[in-house]
Amino acid sequence: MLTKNQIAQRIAKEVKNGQYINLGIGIPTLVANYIPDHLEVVLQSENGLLGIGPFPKEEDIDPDLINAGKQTITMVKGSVLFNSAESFAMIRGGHVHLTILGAMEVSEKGDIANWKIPGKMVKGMGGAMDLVASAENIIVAMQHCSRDGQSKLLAECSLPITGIKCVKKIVTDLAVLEVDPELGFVLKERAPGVSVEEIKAKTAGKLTVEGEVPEMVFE
Amino acid sequence: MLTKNQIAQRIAKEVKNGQYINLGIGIPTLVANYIPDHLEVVLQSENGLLGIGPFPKEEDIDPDLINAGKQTITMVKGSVLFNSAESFAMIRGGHVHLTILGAMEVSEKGDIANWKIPGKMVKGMGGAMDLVASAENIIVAMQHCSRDGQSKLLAECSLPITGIKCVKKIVTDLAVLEVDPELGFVLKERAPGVSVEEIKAKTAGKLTVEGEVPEMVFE
Amino acid sequence: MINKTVKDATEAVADIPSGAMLMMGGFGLSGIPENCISALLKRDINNLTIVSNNAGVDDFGIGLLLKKHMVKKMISSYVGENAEFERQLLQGELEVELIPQGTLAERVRAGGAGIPAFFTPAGVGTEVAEGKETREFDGKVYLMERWLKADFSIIKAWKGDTAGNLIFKGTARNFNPIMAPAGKICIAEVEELVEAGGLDPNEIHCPGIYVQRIFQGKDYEKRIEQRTVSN
Amino acid sequence: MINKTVKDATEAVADIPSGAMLMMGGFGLSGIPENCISALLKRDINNLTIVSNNAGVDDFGIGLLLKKHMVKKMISSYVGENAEFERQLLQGELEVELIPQGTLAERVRAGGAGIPAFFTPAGVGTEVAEGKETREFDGKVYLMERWLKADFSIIKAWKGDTAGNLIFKGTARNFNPIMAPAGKICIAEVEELVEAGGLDPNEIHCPGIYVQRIFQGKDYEKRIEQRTVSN
Repeated sequence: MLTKNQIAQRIAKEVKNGQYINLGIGIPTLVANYIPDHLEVVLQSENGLLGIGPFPKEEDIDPDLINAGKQTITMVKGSVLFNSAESFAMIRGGHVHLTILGAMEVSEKGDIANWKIPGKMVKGMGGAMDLVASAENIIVAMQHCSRDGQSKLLAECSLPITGIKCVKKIVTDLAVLEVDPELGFVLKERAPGVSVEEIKAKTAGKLTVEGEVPEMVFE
Repeated sequence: MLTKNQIAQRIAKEVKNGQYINLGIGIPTLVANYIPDHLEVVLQSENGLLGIGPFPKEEDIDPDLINAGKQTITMVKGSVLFNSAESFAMIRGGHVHLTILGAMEVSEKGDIANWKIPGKMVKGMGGAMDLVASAENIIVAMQHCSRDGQSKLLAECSLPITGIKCVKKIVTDLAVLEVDPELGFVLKERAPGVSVEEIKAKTAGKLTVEGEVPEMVFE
Repeated sequence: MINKTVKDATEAVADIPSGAMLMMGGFGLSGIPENCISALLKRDINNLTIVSNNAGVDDFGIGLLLKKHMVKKMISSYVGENAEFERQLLQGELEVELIPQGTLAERVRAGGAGIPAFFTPAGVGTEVAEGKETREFDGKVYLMERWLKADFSIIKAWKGDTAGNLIFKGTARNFNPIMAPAGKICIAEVEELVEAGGLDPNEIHCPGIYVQRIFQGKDYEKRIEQRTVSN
Repeated sequence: MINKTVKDATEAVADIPSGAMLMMGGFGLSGIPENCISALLKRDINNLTIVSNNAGVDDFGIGLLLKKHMVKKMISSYVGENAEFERQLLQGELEVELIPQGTLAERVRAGGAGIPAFFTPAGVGTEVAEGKETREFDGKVYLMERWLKADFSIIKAWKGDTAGNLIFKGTARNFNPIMAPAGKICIAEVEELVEAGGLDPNEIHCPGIYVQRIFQGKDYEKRIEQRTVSN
């Protein structure tokens, strides 16, 4: 089983040179730590910045410079600032190539649920609905099962959904899966030491296994 | 009968303190010369400037600073530059209080025709359709009759129209008229030496004359 | 040039009535109109509807207005960590309307730009789409969303001039410039107010035509929600 | 930071095919991509559709492309004084689609912003409305207009950096920044190209994410259409 950092590390392999990327809160934020130095990519913060840098040193903290998670940040060379309408014009217009975000549930059609649990206080969808409706490539970082062992990869989402038919790839603690309109979840890689049988058992939605499924390799 | 400069001078009396104003090409441009110094107004140029200043001195000409008539201009203190989408957001959103423009014909309902003559080369409507559909107050500067003596204040426009039910006031070489949905053209003032009878004779659309019609006064 | 200056926050918000629809700039606690919020707290008004991406925290920002029960309804994309907000919501003392952040930004932009409705893909197939018209363009389904306007928009900038032109700093820009034209009256508080002509016309983020009142604020706290540092 | 630099105009426009849909920035002759127009003139392509507010003059700007019969269709708001343009139009050699300037700007903006359609009051009741859906919102009638996108948008800025960030000068800004995101490929020529980091992130008018190719142009003529002076 992968740790959260290993999930992030595996997702980082999906990043291509020259991409503009939006990273959600949680595991997706960790992906930034694993993007190889030779790749030139730009991270977008939907509150109005392209070119997120590392967290600031104590003496460089600026309350007027935060990311979408409200954390203090810095800018890199070539950064640009803009307003919220421009930021989502960028997202909606398909200019951000890759969105990586967390999920509570994903369906075999690629629907995603990650914003609301009935009966619990609803905090809001923030920019998630815009992001999943717009990006050409959406990768989800999530745990394969809930704490009580229920699969989160379902035939249909049971929770209120954030977007339909949008998730292209899922990296969980157990596996890498692609979403295909016909084949459902297509198993591409197994976490080290995790069997195809275990993944089958823990995937409630339609799972397609084609040929040998390789184990993930971490350098 | 008023000269073009007198038409402009009369229209300038309609300008109120604190207004943002768009002046069309031709007589409307001349209005700027007659706005009293004690009024603070801002002139918008729809190609992307608020705060048009006078024409530049020869040595200050900047090809990157023109008005919507493509004339070289200057800026005043407090000017601001913006792109074309922002400029028309400003116009469409009703932030420009007053639009003054020329017309070929105006109807008694306030329709305006000023962009196209069938059979002649069509140059385009530029920003006129956006302006007349948006501004809360639209004043037209025009000649009362065509060169061959035909009235240009009609029951219905004969030319392709630029906008419907939008003109609030008209200043011609003969008269000042308001447009009322019920009363049609309402005669408010006569040019010096011009009789009500002459204006009646030269207005083809419905004309309403209420009580004494004063002569315009020029200081 | 038209002068938009008012004395201070007290004068700027003096005529906001109970029941008013307000837009307030800021993302989290960054770029919020701190002076106007303080001045509003001293007014005896309530039943406000507030459009703001977030709802502040318990003891800062819009959270202070909530605590004083001045707010009837929040229109936001994310209401975050705010215990009093949650209590009022569960007690039925407060209404909340949640809108995808990009849709919120575009509805505000449309309100200022004279666009009564537009189509967006955000929220298609979700409960956000309930009761809304959907329509297919070029093979993709979109929702129709309406413009959003307010009686007052209350925003905060870094620098401003007496003509109302504004420059923002960093990510404190966020919703501030787009809310300016969406309010019938826009009140802008700035850290530094200069004479008209004191800002480069080419560097202005929000044209003064959208701003009706401007003043130089004071004592900015600029509270940080998530102080994160690297070593 | 991603580097968008290409060598020159020749390289930048090398793959534009016949029949392509192009957007070209500028208002009149102000802010037009002079270097790219020169490079296009050397290409053996035709049947172009060009979206541009104006069509240049007989011997400068887009007028040069018209003269070489490279253009099949112009989509503009005002085609001004251009004798060759008029001749081709009357001979049926050229199509022209005239669009209200604000609608043109908003359609371009919508194309870049992922908004497939929106409503505007401009053109209601006129021949511009023919064949278009009209709809009443809050008692006023509006037309539905569609987004406008292009294969290539070709724009001109004052300063740019290698990441594609752009700053414009004066009213030469006009349609340039809004066309950038509406083209699948945006080519930007700039008077001065600096390294990423050489521009203030707070002063950029067009974010580099919208620009795929950038180069420093040369020999700008910046012809003036109406040289007007005061005494």
